[in-house]
Amino acid sequence: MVTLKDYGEYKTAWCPGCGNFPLLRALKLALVKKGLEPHQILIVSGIGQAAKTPHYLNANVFNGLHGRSLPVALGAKLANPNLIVIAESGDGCMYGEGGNHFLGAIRRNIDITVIVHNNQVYGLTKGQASPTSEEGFVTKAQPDGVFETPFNPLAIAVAMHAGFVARGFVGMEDHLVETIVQGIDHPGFSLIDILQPCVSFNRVNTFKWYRERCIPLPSSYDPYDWEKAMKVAVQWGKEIPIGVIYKNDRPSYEKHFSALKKGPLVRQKVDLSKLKKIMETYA
Amino acid sequence: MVTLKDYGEYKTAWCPGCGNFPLLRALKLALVKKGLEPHQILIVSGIGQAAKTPHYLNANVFNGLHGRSLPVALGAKLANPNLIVIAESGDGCMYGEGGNHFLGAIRRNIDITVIVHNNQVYGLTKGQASPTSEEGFVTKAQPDGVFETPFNPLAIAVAMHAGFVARGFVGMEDHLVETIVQGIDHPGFSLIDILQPCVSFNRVNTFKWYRERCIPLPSSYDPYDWEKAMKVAVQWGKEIPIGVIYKNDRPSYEKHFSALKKGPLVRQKVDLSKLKKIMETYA
Amino acid sequence: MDNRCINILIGGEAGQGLQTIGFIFSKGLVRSGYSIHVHQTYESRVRGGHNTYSIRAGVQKVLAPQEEIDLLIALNEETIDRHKEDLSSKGFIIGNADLNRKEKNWIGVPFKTFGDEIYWNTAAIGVAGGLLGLDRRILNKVLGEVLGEEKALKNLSVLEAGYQWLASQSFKWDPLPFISNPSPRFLMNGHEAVALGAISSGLKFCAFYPMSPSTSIAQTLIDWSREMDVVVVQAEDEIAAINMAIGASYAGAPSMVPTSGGGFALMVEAVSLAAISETPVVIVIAQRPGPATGLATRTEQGELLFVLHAGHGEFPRAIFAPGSIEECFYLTRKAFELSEKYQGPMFILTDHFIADSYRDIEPIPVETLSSIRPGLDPNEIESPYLRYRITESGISPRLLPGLSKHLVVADSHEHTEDGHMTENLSIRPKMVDKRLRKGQGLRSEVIPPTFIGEPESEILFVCWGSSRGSVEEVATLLSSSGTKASMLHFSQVWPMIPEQFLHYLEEAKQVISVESNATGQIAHLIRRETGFLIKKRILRYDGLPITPQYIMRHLKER
Amino acid sequence: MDNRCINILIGGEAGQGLQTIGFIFSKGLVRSGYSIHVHQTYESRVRGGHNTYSIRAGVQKVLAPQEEIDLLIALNEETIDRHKEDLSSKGFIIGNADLNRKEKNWIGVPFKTFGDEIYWNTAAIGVAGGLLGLDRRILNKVLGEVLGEEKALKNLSVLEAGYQWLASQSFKWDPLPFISNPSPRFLMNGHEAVALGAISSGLKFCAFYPMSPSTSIAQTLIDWSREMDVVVVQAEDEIAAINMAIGASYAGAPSMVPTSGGGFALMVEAVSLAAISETPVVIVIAQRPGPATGLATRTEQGELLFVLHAGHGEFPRAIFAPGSIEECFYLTRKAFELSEKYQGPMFILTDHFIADSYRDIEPIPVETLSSIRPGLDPNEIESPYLRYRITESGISPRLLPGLSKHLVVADSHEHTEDGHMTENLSIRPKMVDKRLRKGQGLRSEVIPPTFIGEPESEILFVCWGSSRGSVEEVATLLSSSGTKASMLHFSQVWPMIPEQFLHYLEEAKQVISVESNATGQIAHLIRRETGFLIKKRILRYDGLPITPQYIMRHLKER
Ligand SMILES: Cc1ncc(C[n+]2csc(CCOP(=O)(O)OP(=O)(O)O)c2C)c(N)n1
Ligand SMILES: Cc1ncc(C[n+]2csc(CCOP(=O)(O)OP(=O)(O)O)c2C)c(N)n1
Ligand code: SF4
Ligand code: SF4
Ligand SMILES: [Mg+2]
Ligand SMILES: [Mg+2]
Repeated sequence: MVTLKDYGEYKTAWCPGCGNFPLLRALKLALVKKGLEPHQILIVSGIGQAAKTPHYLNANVFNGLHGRSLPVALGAKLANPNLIVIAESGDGCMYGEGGNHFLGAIRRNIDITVIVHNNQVYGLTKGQASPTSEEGFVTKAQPDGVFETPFNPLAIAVAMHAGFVARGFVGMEDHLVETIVQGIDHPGFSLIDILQPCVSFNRVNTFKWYRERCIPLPSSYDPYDWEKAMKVAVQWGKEIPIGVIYKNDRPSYEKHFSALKKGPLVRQKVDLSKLKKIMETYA
Repeated sequence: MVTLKDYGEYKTAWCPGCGNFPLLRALKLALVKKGLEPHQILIVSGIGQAAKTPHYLNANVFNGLHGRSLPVALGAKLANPNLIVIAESGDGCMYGEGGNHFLGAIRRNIDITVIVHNNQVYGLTKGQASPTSEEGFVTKAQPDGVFETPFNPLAIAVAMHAGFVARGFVGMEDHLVETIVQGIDHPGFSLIDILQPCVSFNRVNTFKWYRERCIPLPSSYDPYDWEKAMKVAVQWGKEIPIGVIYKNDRPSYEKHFSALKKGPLVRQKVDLSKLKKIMETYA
Repeated sequence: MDNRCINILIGGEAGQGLQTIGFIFSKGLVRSGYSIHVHQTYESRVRGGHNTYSIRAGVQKVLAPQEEIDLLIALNEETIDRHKEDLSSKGFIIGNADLNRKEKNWIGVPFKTFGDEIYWNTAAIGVAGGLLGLDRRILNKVLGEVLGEEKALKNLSVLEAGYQWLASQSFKWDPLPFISNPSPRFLMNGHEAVALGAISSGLKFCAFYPMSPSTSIAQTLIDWSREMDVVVVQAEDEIAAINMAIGASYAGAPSMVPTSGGGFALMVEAVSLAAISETPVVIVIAQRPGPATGLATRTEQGELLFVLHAGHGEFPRAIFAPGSIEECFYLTRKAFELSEKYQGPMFILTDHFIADSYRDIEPIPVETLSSIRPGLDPNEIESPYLRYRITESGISPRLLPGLSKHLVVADSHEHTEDGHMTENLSIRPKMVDKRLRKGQGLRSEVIPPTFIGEPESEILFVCWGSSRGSVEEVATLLSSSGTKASMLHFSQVWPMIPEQFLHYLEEAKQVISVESNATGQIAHLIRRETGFLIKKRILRYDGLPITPQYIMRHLKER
Repeated sequence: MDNRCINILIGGEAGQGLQTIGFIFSKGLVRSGYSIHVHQTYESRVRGGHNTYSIRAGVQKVLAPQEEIDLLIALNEETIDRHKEDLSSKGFIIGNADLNRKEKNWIGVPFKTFGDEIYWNTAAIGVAGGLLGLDRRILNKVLGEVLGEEKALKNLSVLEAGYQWLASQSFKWDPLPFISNPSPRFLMNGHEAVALGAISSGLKFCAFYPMSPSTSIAQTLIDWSREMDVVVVQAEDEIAAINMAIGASYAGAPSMVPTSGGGFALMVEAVSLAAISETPVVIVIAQRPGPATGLATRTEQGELLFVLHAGHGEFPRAIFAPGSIEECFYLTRKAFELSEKYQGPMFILTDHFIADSYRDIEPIPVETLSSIRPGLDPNEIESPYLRYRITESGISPRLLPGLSKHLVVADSHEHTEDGHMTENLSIRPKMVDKRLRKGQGLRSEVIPPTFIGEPESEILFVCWGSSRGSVEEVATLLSSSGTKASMLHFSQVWPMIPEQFLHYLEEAKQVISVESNATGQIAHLIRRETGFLIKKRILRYDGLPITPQYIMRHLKER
């Protein structure tokens, strides 16, 4: 039986009170709930406060470049589909620097779970606006407030018919754990955008602010209804719906490759006799 | 009076029968219709068959890197908002390599017109699948057909509340000219995704294929209705709506910068007496 | 032995099927026992423009392209106008009779009588085959193999008609000697050899974004991916491509990314990631003229110093620059082996010229080759497992994630031995040193430059990568005409071990570097590594490959 | 003259306000007439960890950081444990009385009696100010200026309390001499100087993506953007940032992009674009230890060769590496001028150390400086206007789009003189040569390395960029103690003109290079450009800057 202990307990470099703490806990709880052992899991992250997460629990880890967790996760999953692959990073990393890979990963529908610590700010670099910062959000680098409309990851993911699209909030542990479990269970690309207060640089979207707004989707909600999902995905303001917003069952990317039908690449030897035949076609 | 002649006539490197020819013509017609002179216009392009377009008419031109037309266009527009800036490239360039800039430009709503030659294939590199290639589309590089769901630029742009979102088809000249004129007129980010058959590498989405499907939106259609626009944007198949799908009137990006309220940067001298005062704050 | 060569240039527009018939004819020549060397030129367009496919053939090993044309096969009139100046005194021009050209060795073929325009190219090689005295059964067979039976059917009769028409004429041609019972050879271009070399060494994953001239590597892998169980992913951009490869390699699939200069420029950050995370990855940079888009379909050797220093931070690497098809195959294998052994990015520099250059090679006995198996046996690892254990060689134990209880932690920060990020500054220099120590291992495995010729020669040519053939030919030529000349060719351009070659430089009367770039990059590098200054440089940077003739012209010039 | 220095280290956690009080105290010292030099260290986190802010102060120009601490201001106990070893024999420790430390020079301050914990830092500098004999009115004033009136109010009384408490004690401190009527000086760090230098030379546009330690350049520009009418855009990524800057510059706004190694790696393709499109752009690479993420908040000089060769294809460039705050200002101006004149990318290498290092400088008379005006007067251009006209200097007429009837066509392909892409191969070498000829102009404007000391010295130290101060201090120190030592400092590292400095190298008995990297990059470069081999190298790559003490230790070692 896997327990929380198996996932370890580490000193972090996060600020006291940061929303990353409950997120880390929820992630561990979800893994325990799934009965997964640390070595079955690979967590790939980018760079940022959020991206430090995999250093704070037991798992296989690839902590790569800012913005590039998704392609690394995809490569690893294709090399060994037996791995449970989680890509984890911040809003800046996933939706800013990594925006193009976000689009690519959704289109492919590869079976990875993407956990985004969305604190609506660049935490590690000390408080510049992030893609999800709200219009008018004032920072040192945006003294006149943000001019751009915020990036709505859920609206884009639903518009692109992503496999699984959900929002969580670190202030609602059980709900978050359940959402992560469902994301891991979903056999395809799963996006979980998690509202995660940054107590140092985001004085607008605080625990309180989110708590007053986050409302779980009712159990009657049908995540397979695309049109409704699209409407839910753009809701933001007085009420922020959380839960699984959209879902479909298209086959995941790695299922398409003939090479993978024989098992993970990592176990396959090169068939040199076949190659010999191929070489002969060059004669 | 500006006439078609002012825009010149050049030898191209395109294949005979390519959909780029009518597109180029429609663009010139739109510029003439607007009464714009070549030197008032800046066309920024990336790399690809589509991206060669600015070499084939008279205008200021910045032909940059594959995928990077949008940031160049943005920089130029901010330096001199008097320029009519058009970013022009192919589907691979704008939605593939340039995907992240596409998201960024929509969020900023800068006043440029983006013309995408969407032939659903990589033309210049000889026929690999592009982001807009349909699922199952077979190419030399995708012998088992495309596994990804296609990138729907309109759905994403509408989902993101882009300023102006339209689709055109090179086979309907008047409609296309009118759409481009409206795009240029719109004071904000305007996306015009143009269906442009590639006669050499796309044997599926041919002139005939598009002609049988493209249906102009009725004049009663209200492009300000986001919910309806979202539904129209995802329509693809038997009927492909063309025209202005969505539109809103939020202020364009360059309006926010205090420096630009005094006119284009390119005309502004450095005020060294002000700088002297600033330097003194370091004493 | 007969050391004559003939040089055949087929010219026409993109879309006229030049490459297909050029390839068929090349294969016919090789099957007939001749050694060949192909050089292609084309423009950055899909239809129209002016393309060429040159085949130089001979009895002895053909090393290089040749400028003078012995047989010009003109699929359009422009070809004649562009190339007739290069025709040798006894050279022929094959073209459409209707053009009614007045050149003295004009072979006007009544193509119209053979069929539709799309078959004229086949007719032309029929005529050429007849002229060269090629066994028509060989060409017939190749045609069938290349075009597929159905398509071949109509073409076969046209080919035959070409042969027959030629037979009815009385053009005098001094054919290459007939070769009886030729031993089988492979016909392969540089990028096919890279791709097949990669597969043979264990490649399981490739991610790419299309870019000339690198695409053909990915395409070759795709062509054989189902048979060889290789996963090839067309990525959203080059940054994704290399990060995917790094991810796949981390998880145990030997990986490669083929690209060109502009695409590689986008990969530079990830090169640095491969270095610090100590993840094997093989990167092929197929060079073309820059800066930026430059000349997309031409050749250059302009990225040596760029690739040598690409990536922020300091770490060891190896860079190969194959000068022959065989080297394309074997050095790719070597790159994979070093990449796995030393756990980091390794590089191969090809270029447009060698990428497309079909040549005949000795069959490669792939079944005798070894292939790499990534990672160590987890059972032989002591606990706690330390991914970045500090060792004398700098090589740390690499395990693959998910295959045992050991957790594999890879990191882009400076890290402790267990892979977790650290800000402990006393660890930093130890880790830097550990990574740099792998460079010593790499230095001990360097393939020395190839020296051909006699020591203490009048002229020593120094070259690297694809220009080898032309330089070797010139050196041989000069030597046989009384000027002692030799060649020093670097097929591995980094690390550079002065002891392996400095004496050659010092012994030669004159050293001349020969490179397809404008600044003399290998000369710079040799200066830096040895102090030896190469003063005379023959450089070419108009987008065409270095030819023996180009070298000879520039030798004379001063 | 009194050449004593005192070194004050303030230590504590991120979030304890170290930087604020450090800055206030620095400013107080400068206003009091002392020369200062600040060195900061911090971790890659926002709260917690261990940070330091060191101020070295003296009467004469202070050049470098110092390892020995004369006054340790401990905002937490960890600071004492970490740094007490470095305390000089007469050094003091200021800390919270409750810690009850037993060190001999312990100044236990009853902070609790002064107010809440958030004020303890201010109290500490009150005590320190008293100890150093600083005029409290100066610190009061600075406090008000820095914190703003409201916030200052409470702090002022705490500061006062600190002073008073100290006065009531009897610690013996040998203060720096009092300076009457000090002349005004600026207190500025390296990145502020870069930003202000850029504005003074005409910068109108900056695009950036946040990355330590480069962000402070963009931040300084943002801070003054409204006053100085500068547009600063936070881009979606670094690729966007540099392409935006290129677009803005093409259209007439002098542009800059600040970044660090990893961000710059992503810009490499666009560097090549700036080169072939001949668009001015200034790129600042604020170095930090790599590879990849490395140590995000530490210092290194690891990108010299990377930046020198970044970009595919061949083109000229200039690279500056300021060694002082003044050089940060003036060399940035120079980079802008060259960039505009030679129409291409120019580079500035800073690093974490100099970025954050506040120092006092002579006031800069900005009102006397010139600023660049991009482009030529369209009325003086003959028709047809050729953007890439081939000229002797290689410099072509640059016009700005939209300001006249002339059409400005810029292109990333190889192009004809009018800017349109071409596949005419005879144009190619002419355009390559034209671009490379601009390199000759750049060579004619190179700032020679600074030589300090006497020729024919025992030891000649070679260095570049931010390590200048420490090297200069060591050279002076050695000379004054009998070993003739001198320094050769490159503030422009490329192009390198051997005639400017080779004789210094040849004349010295021993040449030692001093660099903050592991492989000795400037030594490599000198070897390549001059053939001169620097055998002894003092290298540091643990993330901390080179200090005079570090050099001395390594001199002795062998
Ligand atoms: C290529 C590159 N650019 C920039 C950075 C600097 N950087 C590190 S983290 C970060 C932003 C972090 O924001 P986010 O992803 O939202 O994570 P958070 O810290 O808020 O959790 C940036 C810009 C980098 N490491 N690499
Ligand atoms: C960085 C980089 N990667 C790849 C390429 C090669 N390349 C040139 S055009 C092109 C695709 C063109 O497709 P698209 O943008 O759809 O234009 P089309 O040719 O179809 O009009 C690619 C991949 C390049 N020039 N630069
Ligand atoms: S800066 Fe914000 S996100 Fe980062 S650790 Fe601190 S509170 Fe958390
Ligand atoms: S390849 Fe396709 S898109 Fe390109 S010119 Fe030819 S037909 Fe047009
Ligand atoms: Mg964030
Ligand atoms: Mg296309």
